[in-house]
Amino acid sequence: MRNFWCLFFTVWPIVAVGTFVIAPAMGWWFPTDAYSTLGQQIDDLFYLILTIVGVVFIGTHIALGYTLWKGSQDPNRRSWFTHGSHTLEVIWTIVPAGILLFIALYQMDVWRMYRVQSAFPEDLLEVAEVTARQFEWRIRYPAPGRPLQLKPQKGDVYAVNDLHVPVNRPVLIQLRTMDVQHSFFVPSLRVKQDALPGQVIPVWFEVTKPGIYDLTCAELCGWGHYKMRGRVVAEAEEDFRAYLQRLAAEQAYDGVTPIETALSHAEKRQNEE
Amino acid sequence: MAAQAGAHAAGQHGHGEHAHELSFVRKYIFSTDHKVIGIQFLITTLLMLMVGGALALGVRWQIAYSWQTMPIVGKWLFGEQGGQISPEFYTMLFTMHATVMIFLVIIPILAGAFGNFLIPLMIGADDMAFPTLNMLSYWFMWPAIICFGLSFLFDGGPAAGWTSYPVLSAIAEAAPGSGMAQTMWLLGLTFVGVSSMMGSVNYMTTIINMRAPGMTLFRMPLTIWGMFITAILQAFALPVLTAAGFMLLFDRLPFSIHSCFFIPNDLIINNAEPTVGGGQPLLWQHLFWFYSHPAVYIMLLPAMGMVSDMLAAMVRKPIFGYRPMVYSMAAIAGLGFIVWGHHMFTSGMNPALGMTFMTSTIMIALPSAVKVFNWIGTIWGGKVRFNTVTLNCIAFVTMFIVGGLSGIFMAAVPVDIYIHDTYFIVAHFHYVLFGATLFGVFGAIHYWFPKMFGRMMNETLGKWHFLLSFIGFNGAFFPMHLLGIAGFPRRYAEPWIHPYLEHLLPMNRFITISAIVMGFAQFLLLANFAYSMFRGPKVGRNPWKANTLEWFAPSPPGHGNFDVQPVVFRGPYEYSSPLVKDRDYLMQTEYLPRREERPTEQPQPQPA
Amino acid sequence: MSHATHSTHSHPSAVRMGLGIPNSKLCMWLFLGTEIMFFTAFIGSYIVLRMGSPGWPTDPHVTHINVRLGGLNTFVLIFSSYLVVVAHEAMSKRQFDRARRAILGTLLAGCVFLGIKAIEYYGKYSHDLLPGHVAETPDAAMRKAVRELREARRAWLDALEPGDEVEKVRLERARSAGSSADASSEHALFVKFDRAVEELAAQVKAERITLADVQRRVRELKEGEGIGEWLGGVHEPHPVLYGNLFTSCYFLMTGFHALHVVVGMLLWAIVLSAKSLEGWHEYVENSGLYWHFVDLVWIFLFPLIYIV
Amino acid sequence: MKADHTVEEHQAPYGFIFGLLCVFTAVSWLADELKGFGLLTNWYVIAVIVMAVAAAKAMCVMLYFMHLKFEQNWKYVLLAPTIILAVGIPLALLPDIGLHYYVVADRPAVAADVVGHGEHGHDGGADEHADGGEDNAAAGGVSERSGEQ
Ligand code: HEA
Ligand code: HEA
Ligand code: CUA
Ligand SMILES: [Cu+2]
Repeated sequence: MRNFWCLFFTVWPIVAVGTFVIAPAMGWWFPTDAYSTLGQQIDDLFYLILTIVGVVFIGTHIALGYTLWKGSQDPNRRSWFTHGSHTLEVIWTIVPAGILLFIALYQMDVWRMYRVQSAFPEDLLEVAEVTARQFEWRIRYPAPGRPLQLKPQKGDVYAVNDLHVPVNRPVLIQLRTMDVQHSFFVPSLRVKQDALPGQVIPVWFEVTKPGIYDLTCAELCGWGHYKMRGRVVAEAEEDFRAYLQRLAAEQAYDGVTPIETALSHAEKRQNEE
Repeated sequence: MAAQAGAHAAGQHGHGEHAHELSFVRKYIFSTDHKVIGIQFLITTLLMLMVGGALALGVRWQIAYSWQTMPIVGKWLFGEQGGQISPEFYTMLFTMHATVMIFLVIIPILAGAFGNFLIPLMIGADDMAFPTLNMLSYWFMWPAIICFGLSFLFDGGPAAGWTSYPVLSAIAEAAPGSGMAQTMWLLGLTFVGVSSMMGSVNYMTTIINMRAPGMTLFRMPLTIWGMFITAILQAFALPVLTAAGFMLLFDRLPFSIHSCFFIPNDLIINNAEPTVGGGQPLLWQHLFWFYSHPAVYIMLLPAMGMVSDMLAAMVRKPIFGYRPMVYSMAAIAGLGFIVWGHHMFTSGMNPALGMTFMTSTIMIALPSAVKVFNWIGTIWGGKVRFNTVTLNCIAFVTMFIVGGLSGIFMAAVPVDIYIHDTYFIVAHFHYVLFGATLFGVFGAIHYWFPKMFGRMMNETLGKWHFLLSFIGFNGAFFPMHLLGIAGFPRRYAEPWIHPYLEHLLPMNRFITISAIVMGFAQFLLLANFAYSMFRGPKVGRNPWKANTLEWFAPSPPGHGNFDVQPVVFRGPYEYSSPLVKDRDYLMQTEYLPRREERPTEQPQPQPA
Repeated sequence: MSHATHSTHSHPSAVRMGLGIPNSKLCMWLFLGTEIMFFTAFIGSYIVLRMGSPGWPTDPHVTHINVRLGGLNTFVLIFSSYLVVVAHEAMSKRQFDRARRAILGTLLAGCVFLGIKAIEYYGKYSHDLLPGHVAETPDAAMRKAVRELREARRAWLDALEPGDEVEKVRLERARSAGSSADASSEHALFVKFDRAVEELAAQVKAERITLADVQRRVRELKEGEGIGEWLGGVHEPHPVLYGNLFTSCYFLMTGFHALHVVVGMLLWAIVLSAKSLEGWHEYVENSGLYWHFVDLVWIFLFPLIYIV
Repeated sequence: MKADHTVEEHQAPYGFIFGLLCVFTAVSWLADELKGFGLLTNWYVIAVIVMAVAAAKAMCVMLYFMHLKFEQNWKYVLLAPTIILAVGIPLALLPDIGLHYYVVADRPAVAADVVGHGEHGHDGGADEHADGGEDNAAAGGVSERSGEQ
């Protein structure tokens, strides 16, 4: 019986580690690679921590398994009478302290780039204001060629659950909410930020690969929390421009001029400017 | 002394004279005896564990088999909705699941049940300092249970998660149907707060002032240290939550008069009039986590203490590094007060705060590391017997390592940006809450059962319970790490509308089945408990041959605990001491005529 | 067994490790520690909410905060605290009558404190400075005035034309009765009022009127003979920017403090109801600690709310 | 037990302390009155004076009325962490609640200059109320002092 239990406590960590090893191959891993610059750094950090933690996990479990196995061998032995070891205590305080301090300091930079406004990239493009509400994402782009203003302006272009951003350049969205808390979560980009009632929070990211990414809500916001589904479309800058133009034209549709004509007029006007 | 204090507090009614002729009600229901109160707490919380577990199974069912009729109970519970769970109901399920588990199971089972039962016994006191207050602290749990129970009755149920973030929880329109339920929930929270408060000041007074002669602070068993530090955490952190709870309650007042601490201006909720307020929702998060982070250690430290005691007794070896164990507990408690912001990394808090909180959070792994290594050190060179108690204690250690290590991912802010509010978090806290604490509690139930009822629990049943729980538990919660990494958000009633999650459905079915296994394993525990209470083999005072004072009292101890006032001569962990050759334990109360030599390490054989 | 129990219980002389202060006092101090945290949460929230708010009403004419009353209350509480130490001292010297008198004084001081508090609360109430009721912008204030006037009209109408018909019908009836009656009749007054209300409402709706005008008109209506007595629930509109947050904090803090005063008074009432104060020394000391704490909280609330 | 021995406890000069407390109260009241006469107008000075006075009063009450002066060392063990936490909470809340790192979306304008908090001003977030601002000030909604906070 005692061997069974020794085995039991040895096998489970092996299964656990094994699960992690095969997980990527089974598709139980990140939804996609990180398609944003910061996302890649987050992933690197994740793998670093995974390695450290994996070593600690395996190490502690080897120690545990070994002591269990040794301890259960001879039922008639008398236990080792000791109240501990000062040296050991010092060692196993200092070593983890070093590791932990390293982890803590190592990641500061990513966090700073992510959140500290003064560390944001210089050439940020403010694409849109995203306003969450129960249970959808409302998007307000500035009129083509105009900068984004905090207050809605005439000519602003609106969309719902569909955020287009240019790829390969840092973009900024102003995140806010009309009602309760929500959280803007794009798994493939590793972006997450709560929308805080009463405040406008700038979120920046730089998508590195064109594509359509899921946008979900990651903060409980009521019964429909799960269905607050949107998408982020990352496309080449021209495509993004064209999309905005088109949207603007559609919204300015007067019921008479065909959209295509209106679009070309708009383009002409912009070229003239 | 207890009698005196009690008499002073309660006025002048006599005490003690009627000790032997108490009526049934006074003896078993409104008893002021700490042991009875402890057992009342234990049984209540075990039943609540079933309630919370049943709710969890509801949660699991909905995720794995969204909108399908639950077998057996579905038709009966949700007849009107065609057997389906509604999304509101799902929100209520996990909210109440967490509420029940945290406020009615883990906290009261540790502090209420074991704290009550063990503190006076282990420090050699007759009873708590204030027996009446103690009784009240149990009975104040009932209004809480009733309030929480009532919140089921109001249609939607509380709908803001156990964290109940405003504005969702502050404005009734935000979650239609949850109006009264959320208010009831807050009232319930206030009552558990009052109950814990009464308990914690009582425990502190008892531990500070009522120790048996010779029981210096550093001769106290680690269980008592755990309870003591927990009580301190409780005393400092809980009032803040209670205060915040009142503020939220006033924000929710259904009349036109209501405050607006957490309600900003100009929110348009559910097409109602824009709000007029000027309050700040982030304030709640700060105040809530100022309590709830220390609270997670409230849910852990007593278990850590109990596991230390059990492990030492089971491997017949002094605890490795007693003082470091105490200091690390104190450090966890101290650091625990300055890390709350790690729950709010993505909440829109000031990034400078984020950095501070991240550093302190990562540093809290340090005392935890000391504890883990000391537990392994305790087993090292010990004589291991795999009985139910040992098994559960080892499970505690390994599960705590897993849960703690996953905490490191989240403590790293950038990584937390991605995994916040995903199932990675769910995995983390179930590992520490169920994996660590609850396995510790299972061990403690088996270990102290003989003291409570004078009978042993059944070993075979105990081992089966352990085996099924352990396998079911890991089957259910280990894959959740992977779910989290896959970006699977928590609190989703139906995740499957998101295409990027679809391939995870089979894994979720597996989790649900594991959870059902684990759930039904708990029946073994209840059965074992009930059976052994009446049929278990009778035992003497010290069935485990342990050192601490409770084993010096009769099993079960009578009113007043000790037939002979214990006097303490040494620390609690003198197992396998060279001072006594014929046995491997040396009780704290034993007086050795020869002057004790300072135990030295040299003469002993090195571990095998 | 039970005999042994009995003996341990009735001989509390067993030596204990501990601090050497009575359990009850230790417990009271620990409890006060938790109370400090409780009020810290309130006071801390108040401080940061106030700092985080772009503005805060501090003008006493607007907030109806009365520093003199607050100062008086501070004095009353300090005085009661003094009486408590006198009582405690007297208890130590076994001068029970003196102690009883001092405790009675404390209790009375508590009553005075609550009385003054009630006056202050009434001041707030009479200006409708209640959380959730305060209009923050001139617009909101004007709309609120109209709303209140309409409510007053409804009440009056109910008295004039009781019945369960729809309000509109009754209103018509009252109007026609009023126009035909002589100018001093109740109905005529009502019609006068009704016209004023409707006119005001229309102007407010069309944003053709300033706040000062609305204030003036409401004042006139309230002073108007025969009409004024119906307008008890109508307040002259005074927008208080951030008034809701302010009143929320004000009532929260002073309310919980007052609650603590009430609890303290109950503690004193229990002593006074005892036949003899023999053996109440510890009780008086601990209740005293509590009472001083309540005083202490007020010592901080007073400058924070009333002065700063 | 101990209770019996407290008879010959230290007789603190209660009357004197009481007098002192009254004087302190008068001082903070005076600070406010002077403000009324336009003598003491700096908000910070008043705040510092009255809070210092409050702290002094608190010390008097705790040391003498609550006998802390005569207690043993446990008083430090109990009170030090409490006070640290009590001071710590507001300080920790300050960066998020007392100041805002992010733009505040929907503040009615008091007056544009009032709102600024450090680098993040009030970004025209409430145009619709902008003209109401003057009226407010006129109606005494916000006194001139609030600008300095
Ligand atoms: C008993 C309960 C308990 C315990 C003990 C812990 C312990 C820890 N927790 Fe956990 N936590 C919860 C219960 C608990 N937690 C709950 C309930 C939530 C979610 C609440 C909700 O949102 O609903 C949560 C959420 C939570 C978050 C927020 C996640 C999010 O929402 O985004 C974070 C972030 O930092 C965190 C971190 C930690 C850390 C660092 C520890 C540390 O204390 C762990 C320390 C232990 C170890 C690290 C293991 C042992 C050490 C070694 C073997 C040494 C070597 C290690 C290294 C060198 C790395 N926890
Ligand atoms: C101590 C705390 C504790 C414990 C023990 C548990 C135990 C379990 N928890 Fe819980 N859980 C939390 C605390 C806890 N949980 C918290 C704090 C949350 C966060 C909530 C929030 O987001 O607000 C949470 C959330 C949570 C979720 C996430 C929901 C979501 O975000 O959408 C899930 C999902 O799988 C889950 C599952 C489980 C399961 C399967 C168990 C199992 O271990 C349960 C095992 C079952 C039993 C022990 C009882 C057995 C009883 C029976 C078998 C009776 C059967 C009777 C009938 C079916 C009628 N929990
Ligand atoms: Cu929006 Cu969740
Ligand atoms: Cu935490």
